[in-house]
Amino acid sequence: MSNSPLLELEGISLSFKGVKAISDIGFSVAEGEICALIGPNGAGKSSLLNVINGVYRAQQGRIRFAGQQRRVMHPHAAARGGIARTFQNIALFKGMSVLDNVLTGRNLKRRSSWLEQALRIGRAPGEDDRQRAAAERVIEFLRIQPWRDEIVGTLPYGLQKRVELARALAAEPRLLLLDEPMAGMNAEEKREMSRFIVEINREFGMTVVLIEHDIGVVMGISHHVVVLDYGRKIGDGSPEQVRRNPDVIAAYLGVRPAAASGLFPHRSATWHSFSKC
Amino acid sequence: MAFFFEVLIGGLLAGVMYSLVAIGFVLIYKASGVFNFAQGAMVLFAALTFVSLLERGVPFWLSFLVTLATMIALALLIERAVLRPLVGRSPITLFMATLGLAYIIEGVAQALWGAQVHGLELAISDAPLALGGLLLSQFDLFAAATAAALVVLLSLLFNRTRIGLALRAVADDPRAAMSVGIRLPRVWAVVWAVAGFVGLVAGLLWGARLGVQFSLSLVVLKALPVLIIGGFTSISGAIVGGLIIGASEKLAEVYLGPLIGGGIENWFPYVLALLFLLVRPAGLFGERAIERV
Amino acid sequence: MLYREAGQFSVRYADDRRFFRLRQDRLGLAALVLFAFIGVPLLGNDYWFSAILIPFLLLSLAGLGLNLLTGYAGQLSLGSAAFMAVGAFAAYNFELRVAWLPLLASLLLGGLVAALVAVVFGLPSLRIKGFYLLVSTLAAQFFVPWTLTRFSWFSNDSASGVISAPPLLMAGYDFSSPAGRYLLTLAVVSALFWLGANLVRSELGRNWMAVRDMDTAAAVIGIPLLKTKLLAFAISGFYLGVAGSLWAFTYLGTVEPHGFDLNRSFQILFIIIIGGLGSILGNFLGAAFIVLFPVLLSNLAGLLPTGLIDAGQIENLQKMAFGTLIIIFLIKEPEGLARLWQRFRERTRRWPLRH
Amino acid sequence: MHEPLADNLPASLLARAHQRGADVALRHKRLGLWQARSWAQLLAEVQSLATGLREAGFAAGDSLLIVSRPRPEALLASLAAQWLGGVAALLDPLMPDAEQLTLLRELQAGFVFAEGQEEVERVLASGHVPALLFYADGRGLADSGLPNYARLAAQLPDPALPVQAQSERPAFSFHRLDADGQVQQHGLSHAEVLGEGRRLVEQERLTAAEEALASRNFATSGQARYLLAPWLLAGFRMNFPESLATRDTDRRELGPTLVLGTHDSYGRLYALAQQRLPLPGSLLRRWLDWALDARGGLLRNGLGQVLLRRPLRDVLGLSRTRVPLLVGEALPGEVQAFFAALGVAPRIWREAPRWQAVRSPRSSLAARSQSRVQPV
Repeated sequence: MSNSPLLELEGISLSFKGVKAISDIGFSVAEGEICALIGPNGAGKSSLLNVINGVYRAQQGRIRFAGQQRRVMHPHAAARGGIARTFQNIALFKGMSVLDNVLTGRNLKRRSSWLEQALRIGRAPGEDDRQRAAAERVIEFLRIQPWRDEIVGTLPYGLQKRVELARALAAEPRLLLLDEPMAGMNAEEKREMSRFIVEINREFGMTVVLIEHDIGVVMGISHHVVVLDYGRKIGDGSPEQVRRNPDVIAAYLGVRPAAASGLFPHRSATWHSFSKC
Repeated sequence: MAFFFEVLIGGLLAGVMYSLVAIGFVLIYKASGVFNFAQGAMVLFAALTFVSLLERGVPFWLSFLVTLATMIALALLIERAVLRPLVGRSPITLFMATLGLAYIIEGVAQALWGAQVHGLELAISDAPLALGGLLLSQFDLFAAATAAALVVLLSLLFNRTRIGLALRAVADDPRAAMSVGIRLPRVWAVVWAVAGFVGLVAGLLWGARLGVQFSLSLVVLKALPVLIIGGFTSISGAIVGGLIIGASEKLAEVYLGPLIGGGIENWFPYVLALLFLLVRPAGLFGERAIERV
Repeated sequence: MLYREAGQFSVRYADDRRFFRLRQDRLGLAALVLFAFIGVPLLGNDYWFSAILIPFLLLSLAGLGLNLLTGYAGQLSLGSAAFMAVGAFAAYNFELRVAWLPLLASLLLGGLVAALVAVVFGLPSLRIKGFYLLVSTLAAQFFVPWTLTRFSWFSNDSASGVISAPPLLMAGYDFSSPAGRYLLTLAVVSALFWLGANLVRSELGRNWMAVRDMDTAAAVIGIPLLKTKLLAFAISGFYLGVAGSLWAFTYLGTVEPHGFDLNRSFQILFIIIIGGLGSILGNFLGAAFIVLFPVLLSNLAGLLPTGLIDAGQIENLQKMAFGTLIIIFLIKEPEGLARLWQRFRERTRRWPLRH
Repeated sequence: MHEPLADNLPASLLARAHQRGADVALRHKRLGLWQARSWAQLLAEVQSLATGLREAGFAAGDSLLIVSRPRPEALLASLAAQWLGGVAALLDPLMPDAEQLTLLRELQAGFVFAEGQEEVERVLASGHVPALLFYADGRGLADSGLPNYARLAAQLPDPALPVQAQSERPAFSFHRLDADGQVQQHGLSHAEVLGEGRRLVEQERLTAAEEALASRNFATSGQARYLLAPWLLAGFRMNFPESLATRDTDRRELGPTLVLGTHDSYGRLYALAQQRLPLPGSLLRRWLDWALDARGGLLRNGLGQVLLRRPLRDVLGLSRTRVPLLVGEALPGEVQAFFAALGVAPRIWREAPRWQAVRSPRSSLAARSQSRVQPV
């Protein structure tokens, strides 16, 4: 791991129509680590991912990615810089095949012009071969060969999640943002998915920032955990440190009245797994 | 200067006519998320039915009631045969379905009542009226008054009745509305029926002005820029949008026309709407949704 | 059923990139093209060339033009006829004013001008979506015919803006006979369909579909939205422009701006709805339907005793039938006739197994 | 065509490589393509592997335990072990886990080829660490420190490395647990394998033009006798599907001319067809049953052939199949009749494994200089 972090956030604040979603959050992610963002629903985790790759524009704060400082990120610039992501609600191109979806992930690797491709001349044919081969390697890595030609919209949920990860991987990013990659999966699928994430991190050295509710999984695979609550950061450190952080325990235990009012119904459930690990 | 005001006020009053058609759109869009291209066809159908009954010697009020009943029946039919099977489809699909609907309604209207132009006399003089030094069309004033009455009626309907409450709930959040027991199909049927009524009123006024003929269904094309400027979800937006379009169209025709040639009223509203869109994509009164990902 | 698929496998990615992976499909297509170029000119008569085949081919081409924009890139447009008009008048003027330009070059330049105009009206597409975009394309639909009528330069100062096709001479051959016009049309349409089929399977085609299916995600993976959308408008405009110029040159011979009115735009939209959004084959199926259905209807009406149905009623009937069909297709088969064909084909490939 | 000199499997490979070096010997569907390798390439790869194995200490008489689903690497590793005069010991990877673990523990193999992470973990879980453990699929094994197949195969081949296999020595050994949990094994010598293979090649007139699909695992002696040996003898093409899950579509794409199956594999195909055919009682199904009925008649033959039997055969990927073989147990009557009606009646070839109890299994594969698998 290099010394300067790959991603640094500083004083990020975001609000929608005056409602604060994120207030003054800063943390950094080192190259090559798996960093988990945890916290109850509405804590601002997804919004933070959206700020990192420019889907939302933070009103305040700075983002530093791969040595480049920015006020706000733009989605296209983020993609060019090497940030890929998956979405909580699966943002696949539903009318296209698995292979085509994965290929779209590689669109930035194209060099030939659209006219060359349309006429099938020049750089296009050779490049088509290389693009396809690269996409096929990702497909093989995530073991989705049997569904290569299926239309994505017809696949079951767990597979779609995998295809979405494949599309992100196909871009060969430096930073991979995963928004609840295991939501709605059964135990077996979760185990498989966390294995994929660990392998991606180890074998390609890809830095991963992920949001996950299953604390057992988070503690098992991440090197670094950031805890958010009500748009603020309340914990930041190794899984071990975070587990002992009194603020985090308080938030998850639901000491404050808001938590007891049932606004965050999954809190108590999470605590159960939280205390176990 | 007086000429300018005459043109302006004339335009504003003409704009009221656009608003009348646009209100029908807004109602349907609010309740069912459908951009109803068939609104123009409904206007044509209503006017044609009414005038044909009138020509066959049916008294005015009876014709009105029969036409109204027909429009309600049509609304129920549309809800049943088109909207319900298309629940949950993309807005574009629904829009294209209303294109098909427009074809059917136009075809039926002309097959039933023929394609010739019918004159419609509402016994309102079109003689200009001098008001404070300005010459204004009596007919336009009448139309404006009708529109105002219609808006008052609609706001009563929506703010004072149960179905109005349901409609507002549906417009706000269809899923939540459904979960509290509001039956969407009923709300849709009511709204389409009300839109049919609005279409009837618009049809009578437009018919009286232009003659009842096929081109009535093209008023839909005038209403679109109105909606863009006013926003798809606001009745007051439809009114204001109509006024803006009417006024600027007339002013452009008078002041710009001689410079670049006549007949610009066909496309001028669109260019105006386009400019508006680029500045305020959700219209003057529309709400801009935050895109959640 | 006719297929023997076993033994046809890919050893290079280029094998997968062909239009059809199966040999039987490729042979079928080759036979069809051969028949269209050689068999049809021998067998057809003037009525078929002029009244059925040429409009069918041109409407297919226009359908493809709109399909690229709407079916693939997801940008709804009601301005198709306007772009056709631009193409027709531009090609006419190139032919008229630049005497040395070959006919084919005039057609292509007509397409290019239409592409430029389409880009201008497509510019708002970055900020506005869905049916808001209709405003922009409708603006084109009203503005273009107005301009063409208003400024008589475009029609070489002819009355009411009517233009007439130049003599269809190319490389010393005269293509003015019905069969010649058919062949010229067929050649251009085939070439453009080949290009279109390549396009939608290329990176650009995938980007279009990505923008159509979910543009936020498309932006996040680095697809440049503005460029992708504008290219869709440009290429769609080019196709429509060429279709429009052929419409004037090989189909009608004389056109006026109002020949390209909103109803023509609707007609093209119906072609792709009935044929199939996002399908190449669908354009042919939809166009065939649109061309043949009225013929069928009037022939049927002709069977009835005279006087029972007059010509006006047939038109009304036709309108109702189209409207009903549109709704039925949207409800039952939103992907159109092409999807029906595709399902049939899948079934035969698995036959006699069910799945 | 048959080289009299080649009295063992590696020598046959050598002969094929000399005779038709540039021809396609093997295809493996990977990354969406049927990737082909020639006989010369295979030979080079086997020689490299053999060199690598020898460097790791493998010598004549040693066994290489292979825990893998069918894939080219497993096949070539077997040939490399045999090249060095060793035995390829095949373990069925689809056996229940517990059974495999017991076998692994009992066999104490010195040299192991495991397919991927799962298999490697299973080998290590048995508590025994082999002298050499290498794998083909490197997923999740990057930091395991184990050598992978690609590295061994990238070794510069020692051209002077002679084929040490001997005709009468065992080429393969197979292992299983009997009902009492005792380890059983049976071995197969080069001579035996080649003899059976040659008989098949002659009787079925196999040529170099055959396409065979290796979709089942290797861990049966039938596979060695009737697929591997004929492949090396006749010099046709062996094809490996992309994965077990896609074997049916892969079979349809490939259209093998030689199909080698067992009671189970034909049964599975039959069940698949039955399940996907039109529902029993439907008009279509009755017509189908009528067409499949063995009794002749011009109409039945003609119409049934064109409309039903031929397409059905194609969907199952059997339309090019010339030599359908069944190894071992006979098929139930209706299954046999079904394939017969399609014109691909499987012909039975004997599989007579002589399973023997192994008294001290620990020694059987352990290391050199201990007792070896007995020549059969």
